Amino acid sequence: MKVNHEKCGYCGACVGVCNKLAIELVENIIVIDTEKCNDCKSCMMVCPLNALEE
Amino acid sequence: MKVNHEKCGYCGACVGVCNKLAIELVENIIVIDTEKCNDCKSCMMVCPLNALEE
Amino acid sequence: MRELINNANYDVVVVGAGPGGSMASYYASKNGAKTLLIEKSQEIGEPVRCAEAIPRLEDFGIIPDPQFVRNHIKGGYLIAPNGKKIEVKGGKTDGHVVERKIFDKYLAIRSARAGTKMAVKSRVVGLEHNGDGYDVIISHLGEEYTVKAKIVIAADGVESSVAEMAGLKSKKIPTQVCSCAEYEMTNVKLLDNEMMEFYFGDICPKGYAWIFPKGDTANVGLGVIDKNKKAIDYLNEFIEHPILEGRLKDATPIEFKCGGAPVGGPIEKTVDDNIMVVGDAAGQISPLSGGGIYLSMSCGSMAGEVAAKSIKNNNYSKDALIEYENRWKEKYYDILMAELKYKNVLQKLTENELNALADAMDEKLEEVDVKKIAFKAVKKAPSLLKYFKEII
Amino acid sequence: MRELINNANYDVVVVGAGPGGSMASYYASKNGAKTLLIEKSQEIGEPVRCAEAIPRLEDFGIIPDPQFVRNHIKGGYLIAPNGKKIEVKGGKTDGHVVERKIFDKYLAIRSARAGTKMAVKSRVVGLEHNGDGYDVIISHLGEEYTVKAKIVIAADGVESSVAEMAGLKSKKIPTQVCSCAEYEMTNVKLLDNEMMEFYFGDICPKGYAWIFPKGDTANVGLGVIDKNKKAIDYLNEFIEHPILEGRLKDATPIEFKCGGAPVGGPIEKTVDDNIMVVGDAAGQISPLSGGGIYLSMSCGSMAGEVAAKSIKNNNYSKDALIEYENRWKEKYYDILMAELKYKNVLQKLTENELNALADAMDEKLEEVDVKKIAFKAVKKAPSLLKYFKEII
Repeated sequence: MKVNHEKCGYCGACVGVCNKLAIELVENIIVIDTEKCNDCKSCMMVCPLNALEE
Repeated sequence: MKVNHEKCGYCGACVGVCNKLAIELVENIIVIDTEKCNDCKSCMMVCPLNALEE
Repeated sequence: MRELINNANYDVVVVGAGPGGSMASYYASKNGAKTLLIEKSQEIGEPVRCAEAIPRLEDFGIIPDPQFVRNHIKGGYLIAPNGKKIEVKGGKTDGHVVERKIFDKYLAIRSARAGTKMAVKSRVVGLEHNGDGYDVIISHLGEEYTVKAKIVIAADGVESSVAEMAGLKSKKIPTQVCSCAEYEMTNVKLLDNEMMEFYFGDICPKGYAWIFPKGDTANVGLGVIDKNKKAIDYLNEFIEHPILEGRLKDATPIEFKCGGAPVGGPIEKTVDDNIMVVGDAAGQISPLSGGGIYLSMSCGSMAGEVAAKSIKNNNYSKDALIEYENRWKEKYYDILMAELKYKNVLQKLTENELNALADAMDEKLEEVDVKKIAFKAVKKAPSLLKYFKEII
Repeated sequence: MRELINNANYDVVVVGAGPGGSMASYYASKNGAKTLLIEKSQEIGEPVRCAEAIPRLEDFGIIPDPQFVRNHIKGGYLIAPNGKKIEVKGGKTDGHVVERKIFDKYLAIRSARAGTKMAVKSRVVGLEHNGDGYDVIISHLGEEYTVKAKIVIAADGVESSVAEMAGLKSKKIPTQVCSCAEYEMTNVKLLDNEMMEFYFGDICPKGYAWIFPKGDTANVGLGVIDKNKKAIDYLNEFIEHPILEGRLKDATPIEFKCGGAPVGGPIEKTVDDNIMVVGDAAGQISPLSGGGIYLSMSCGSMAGEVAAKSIKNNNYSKDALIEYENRWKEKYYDILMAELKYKNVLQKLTENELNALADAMDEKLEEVDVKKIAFKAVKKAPSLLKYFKEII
């Protein structure tokens, strides 16, 4: 997964559903650790703004 | 030049001294267009937090 | 500031300066514990991710102050897809709409004045049990620091990373997280300047849309659970929806907010040796309304008190901290589980069924007694029985 | 919200919802122009980059409101490296310390209530002259939109990109930008709850450090011009400096702010066909104090009035808009240029010379008359003549 920062509202909803701890909200920037990510797409589902992309 | 987002306070001081228009503050994220940047280091000088690195 | 986090020792380290964290640190400090409150943003309360309504601040000994209170609220309208309005007033519906970024900041200042030290622009990146407590690894301006804590209180909101780092299961299931988007708008024509508006139906599947009066503005937003369409798209449709009868025609946005509300009920374990979990991270949020500020503040207060007591007794084991879990569960667990059940029923209803339910209800209610409503509804519209039999 | 920016036409498009932009759009709307105010952040006033002191709000017909006013200010202490304090009271030193994020939001709401439409989380990424005005290219949630404007008002602050896109030289010289860093702290022991404190000397080369009372908190910060050491490092030293006599010993940060103050004087050209520049972008900021809110609001008001007048007269050429430049220059140009001269002198003084200057000054001043002070100082310490001869 990756983040489109132009669409992101940095709310952290995606962080809350990532049980691989692959997403972090670094102050106002969503950062995804692609090593930890298992492409489960949970983050995509809860994003209010469609900011997460494959 | 590049930005260390962990150090950045996204104040835009660096944007204001870049007469190549190579730096943009995209909401809370400093983005540098390395094509336009001529490495003049003006941005480094005005940064209050040492967030700009070569 | 660095000396606050550079190899310092604390009794209690609270992670996250939202209402839950600030209340926890307030009571920990007030009762004598050496407390650090860590906030990753450089400004407390940023970004705002909330509809900003709070019931009965007075319960916490907090005087509604014009610096953060924007509107008094005396009730709400529940509005069915067919436009039928149910007016609810009194009791729990009484409260305020606040400016969250200032409210949160106020609570943090209140905690600091009680003795809490505070690290801002500081992010917890690791948690390591050291036998006697936790080493909390903090990133601040690109440098890593470590503080020692006898007790960690995880109040990091929907992100829920801190408790998970400590081995408690706090991450949420995506189908149990409401995606919210909201414009704060001015020039909104409200139904009533002191009443909240709640809209149900296909405009917002498995959630609801709201308009909350906020002084010179109004929060116009919604929370939805849907795999295919995004909250922002539902929101842009809602503000032009005929059910609003053009009341937003002249409105313009002033602010945009979004967020995820973990409405799946509380997590299983909220304490372990040297750690407690409060607020959204613990799922202490109404599954029905998505309201969480009151609960976070209440449970946060309990966690702070139990933390200080444990420090005094020199016992920070799970056995000591379980008092926190017992206390909050005694007060809120049954309510949360009942609301969870009601929510699951409500989410199944079609627009026709929602209309039938609304038509079965009185136009004015003093309080929402779900059992009574369900009973009356089934009497008028027996087809609803299949959903409500569990409730009745 | 998208329909506000999707191929829409406006008389006036203001870029940036700071105090300058919101005042400009307020007066443009109030005087009949169809106006759009564009703000790139999802929340107005974020991030805060300011020490938050404003003189005489009443000049703008704005009532100091508890939602944004945190402290009344009746003056300040200028503090020399040797600790000598000069008390300045009355006149321009009278004012308020505000909560900037709420003050800015208040001004934007005020403008919206006067008719301004507003696009938030919307960033100007291009400006193209179309013969009759500008095509303003806007990025919102990853999509590009274009609006047409007869007049663009560039109020994008220190970033100064919008005017530069239009061919006006608005970018700043780095040696003329003050790097600022600030903690908002609680539990600060102030000299006086209604007095600002200004510290000069090597603790903050070519700038100054400040402590501003802010109700339950205080803004503790500084602005510096230095190639070798960063504002944040100066700040961390300042809060432990002996000159503060331990008054910050129990203080804890609540918020962190930083920013760049363009103190090099106004830019050369602030108007061109179909465009005006206001506020920090135009260098409308005191070179001596770094204060810019009052100037931005005042010049922004003029720009808004001239914009509306030009729309009425159907003439948006440079010849029409030059009225704005004439008006603001008549009111502020000489003051700004004099302050620039004073600043350049002040920046050259060593700590010993600053001490000599302070010792030559009365301990209480009703207003800062630089010529009189310079004259007295040279009489007492003739070695200062080499700096002050230009001023006297």
